[in-house]
Amino acid sequence: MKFLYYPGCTLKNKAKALDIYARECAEILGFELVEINDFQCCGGVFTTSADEIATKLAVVRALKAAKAAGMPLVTVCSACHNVIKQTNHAMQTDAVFADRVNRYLNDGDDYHGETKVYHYLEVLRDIIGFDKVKECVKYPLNMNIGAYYGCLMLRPGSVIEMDDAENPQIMEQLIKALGGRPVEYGNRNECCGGYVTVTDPGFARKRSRIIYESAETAGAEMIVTACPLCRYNLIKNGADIPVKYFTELLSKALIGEKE
Amino acid sequence: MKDKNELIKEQILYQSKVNVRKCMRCGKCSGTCPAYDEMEYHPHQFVYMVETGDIEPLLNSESLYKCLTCFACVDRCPRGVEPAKIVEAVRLTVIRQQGKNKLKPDDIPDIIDGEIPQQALVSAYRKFTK
Amino acid sequence: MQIEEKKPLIAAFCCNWCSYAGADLAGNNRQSYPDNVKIIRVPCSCRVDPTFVLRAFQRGADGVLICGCHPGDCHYTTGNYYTRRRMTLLFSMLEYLGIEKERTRVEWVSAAEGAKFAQTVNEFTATVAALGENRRLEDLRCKE
Amino acid sequence: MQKIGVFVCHCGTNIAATVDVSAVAAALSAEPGVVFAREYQYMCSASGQDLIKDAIKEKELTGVVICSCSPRMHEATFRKAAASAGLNPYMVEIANIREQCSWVHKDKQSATEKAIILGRAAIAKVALNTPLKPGEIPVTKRALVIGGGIAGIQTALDIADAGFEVDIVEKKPTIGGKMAQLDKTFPTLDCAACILTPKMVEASQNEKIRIYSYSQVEAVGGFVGNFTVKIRKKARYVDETKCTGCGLCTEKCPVKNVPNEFNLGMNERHAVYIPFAQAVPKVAVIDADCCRMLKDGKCGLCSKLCGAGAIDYKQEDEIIENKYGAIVAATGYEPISLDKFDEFAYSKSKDVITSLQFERLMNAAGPTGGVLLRPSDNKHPKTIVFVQCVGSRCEAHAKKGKEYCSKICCMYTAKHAMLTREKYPDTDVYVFYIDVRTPGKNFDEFYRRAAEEYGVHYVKGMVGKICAEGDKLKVQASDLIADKQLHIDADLVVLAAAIEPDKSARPLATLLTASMDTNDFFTEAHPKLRPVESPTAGVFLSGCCQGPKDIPETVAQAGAAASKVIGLLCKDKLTANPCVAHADELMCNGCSTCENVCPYHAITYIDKEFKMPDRTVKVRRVAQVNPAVCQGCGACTVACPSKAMDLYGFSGKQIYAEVDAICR
Repeated sequence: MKFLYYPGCTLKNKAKALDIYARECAEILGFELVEINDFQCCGGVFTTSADEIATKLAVVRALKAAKAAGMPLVTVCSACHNVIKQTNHAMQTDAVFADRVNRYLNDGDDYHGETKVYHYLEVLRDIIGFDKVKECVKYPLNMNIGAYYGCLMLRPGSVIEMDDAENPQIMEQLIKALGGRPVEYGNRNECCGGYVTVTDPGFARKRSRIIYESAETAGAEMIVTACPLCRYNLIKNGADIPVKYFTELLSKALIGEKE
Repeated sequence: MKDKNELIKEQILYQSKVNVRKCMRCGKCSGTCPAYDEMEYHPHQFVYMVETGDIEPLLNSESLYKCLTCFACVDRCPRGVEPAKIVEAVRLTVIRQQGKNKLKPDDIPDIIDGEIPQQALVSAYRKFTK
Repeated sequence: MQIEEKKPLIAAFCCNWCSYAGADLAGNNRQSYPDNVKIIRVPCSCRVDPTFVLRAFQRGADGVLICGCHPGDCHYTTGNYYTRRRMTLLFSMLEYLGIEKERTRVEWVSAAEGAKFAQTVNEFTATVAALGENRRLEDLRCKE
Repeated sequence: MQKIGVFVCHCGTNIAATVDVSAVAAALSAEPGVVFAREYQYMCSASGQDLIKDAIKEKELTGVVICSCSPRMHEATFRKAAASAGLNPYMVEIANIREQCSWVHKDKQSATEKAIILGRAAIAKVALNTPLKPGEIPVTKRALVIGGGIAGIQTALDIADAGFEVDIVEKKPTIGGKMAQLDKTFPTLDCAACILTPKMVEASQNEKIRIYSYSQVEAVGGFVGNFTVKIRKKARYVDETKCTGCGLCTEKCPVKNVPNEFNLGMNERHAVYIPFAQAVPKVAVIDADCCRMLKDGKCGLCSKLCGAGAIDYKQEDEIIENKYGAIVAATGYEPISLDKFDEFAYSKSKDVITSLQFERLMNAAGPTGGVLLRPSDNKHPKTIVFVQCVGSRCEAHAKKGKEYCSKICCMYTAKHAMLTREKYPDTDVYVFYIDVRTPGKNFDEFYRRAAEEYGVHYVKGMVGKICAEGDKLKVQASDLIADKQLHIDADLVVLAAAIEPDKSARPLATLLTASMDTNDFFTEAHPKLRPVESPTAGVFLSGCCQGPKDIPETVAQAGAAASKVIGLLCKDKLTANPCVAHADELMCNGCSTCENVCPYHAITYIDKEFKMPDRTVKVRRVAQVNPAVCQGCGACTVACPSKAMDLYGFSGKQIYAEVDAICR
């Protein structure tokens, strides 16, 4: 199966690990990621204001590219995923917004949210199946791993619809499939401080500490995330255990550790 | 003639698409907010103050820049009020004015530490700058 | 006694359980409305046959109002749903015949909504009055 | 030849002040068919009625029109008067010239004109009236109560007390319902079992009451006075007549890890069990899903042990059919599922429990023997947080929760908080509330006592997030008065879950053709004036199936429902409403349209022989209305494509005549 792949700006740069491993593992698991031509940055956050049109056009272009290619759009980064899903939802449900966007782009092909958007994890769960993932594991992880969802991956729950926003299981299922022991801790779906780290690093430090301490108390030996910013915040603000991308984990279990 | 306050309120309600009258003042948004202790005005107060038209203090408050847009309040509100969208609309009211950008290009070099992901800068720019 | 025809002339069908009681309540509370409106009591709004509405227009009514219980509150459980569907069809046909859709209305009035009944009648009468007399279906052969 | 009499009422000055009554009488006397017209000060008074009666007799009237107040007021009065004078009561029509004329118009001239027009419409209608004879329906003198909680038990006891037979159908193996699970009751703090179990025993010993436990209503046919109900008595694999309730089997059964539903899963029971010590009937039941004998055919220990020989692995479900005159729905409530409230860590921590679970933890017969120990580690909780309105008062379209207030939570939470502080004074108790709602006798005093005398910390605000960390529950909440975010390390969290109608209520409503609101609570016939009757004749409502309510309210409503049932069963015959639909068999084309729109299933089709003009006999399918079931809504009359269906009392011709009179 082929997917149009939207890596996003960070994955081309600071979060290359997230990107490279995602591609390698897709090959092993039998699906193809076709990188989108000339993608533009999603903006990192979805602006909720009804009159913000221009900030969402880049994402609509990517969605339209997938529609034109006849493929679902897949993302790996939590932020891209959040922005793309929210924009797609707005194009589906908000006629005024969709109309304004379509007039703006004005390229003869109106878009109303026809593209199906997947997070890489959703592809693993809903299309490949965690059973298949489990079969491909060569190096079971055999450790206590705390999944960290943060906020972008789950909320707003009624729009993202990836998992139960208050009791998500998708990363725990992945960890199990990879031979690890998932550790559920209370703050796994709370915010790390996000972009506020730019303007108020002290506040981000407080938030991040709450998250990793919660994971460590619960017995996690490693934290796994899909968000470059979460990872940055947790590491920078003193996490005592490794913080990895889920694709790194996937690669470690399927391909093994590279030196 | 509507006074300036009323116009701002109208614009905030339009931008956020929030019906502030649905709020039943339970305070769950503020109970769940991770930025509570950093804020001078809290999510439930944003909703209430916009409803009553007491918006001036919000416009001048640092609280606008503490909201993480983590949507915990949006998902957990029993009345579907979506306080985060109100906070965002109030913030936009401020930063769309000339010279009111919270984050300025000159601030950036000090922030870059070699590790910070692009995502952080892009997001912060989008939230704090117009 | 010779009675001059009251114009506009409006016939109202009210269901016995909600709207007729609502009209009674408007009376109890002395909430006045124009005397152009005459009420015919029916057990349920779903007793209103489309031909009753046609007959009224044919005989010179300028507007027809049908009131029933709120959806979900019908004394007979589902009667007002029938009304809603039947009248939607009828009204669009009447509009096709040239009877403005403002001359017909279905309104849900509960037994507790006397004020709503009076308000509805006031609004409806004003709307119909503004449209002027209805001549479309008036069949002079049926008149004395 | 019509001889119509017209009677115009002054109603003191209520009508006469705005309507020129003599002008009305004069104008109407000139209408075709009118032979008599009079005005009088008070038509409804004895002398007013005499005036009508005398005129009927003297003028041999065939129809009567009374221009007066609303027919909803005095139609019955005037019909009775006409009947006593020998006129069919359905030959009376009322022109409403008070509520719909004199009271809403000010100008005397135009009000008088409108009154005349309304009078004409009534005259035109009455000229087409036909004498109607209400049918009579016999009444089966037995009532059915569906649900054996406090509502059902009380209703049954009250009906039996009046001398009527009554059956209780309860889906669980024992009656008692939710109240049997409660520890103490507010605001008096008397023990729930102490006041409930005597009633359960009384019900079981009353010779007028039959209890079908572990049973469900399967089908309902018939109508008021004559319901036929099929009851499925589920196999309990224990012969009720032989079992002595000794409990030996329930102790020795080797399957002992089944979650105990009576204690809400907080301890375990055996595959053969008696739900609780005071169960009625006190008879064991085998859980077929867990019993080894029933599953694999291996074991049979209970059968060997039972001295009474009551165990019967071959027992099957039994269908019982009974006739009833009245049915009472008393299906009760259920706390909502809290799966969607994991911001409170409900499915993550055993120590986040519902209020009903807390009742069991406090109860002497509960899983901890009445010692307050938290489920995870059986330790005494030192800090307890109660969260109110969990799933109540949510937005209508919210994906979780209910829009309404569950009504009982404020009070039981105050009770829990108070009892905790009384038994364990060293415990810190917090109650997070949005509003404390205590309208009830001695209710607010009770809540204030919890706060003032027992030192319960009432915090105005809502809990936003709970994380289970180590052996603590980290509670994050807002304190709106202090304008602070609170962080409390709690040992136990109790969620006041919203209540919703029992799941069995919706299918039951369909069987009963009783209406429900959007929340699946039964709708009452009138929200204020007929609160215990369903709009469906012969179906009555008791307890929480109609809306959230506490025990005293439930008992009051149970009594009210019983009195309505008794009122019905006292009658030997019921008078049916004669204004029902009827089909003209010659016009009917057998299309079934009417059958499909009828909400009461009052229309059936029969094959009927018709003699044709050529002397052949043709069998045609025609509609037949059961006048005892038809409620006279008229949906079928309008739906009928061949106009074969008409409604007595509101026939097409009569309404045309009214329209014509108004538009004349």
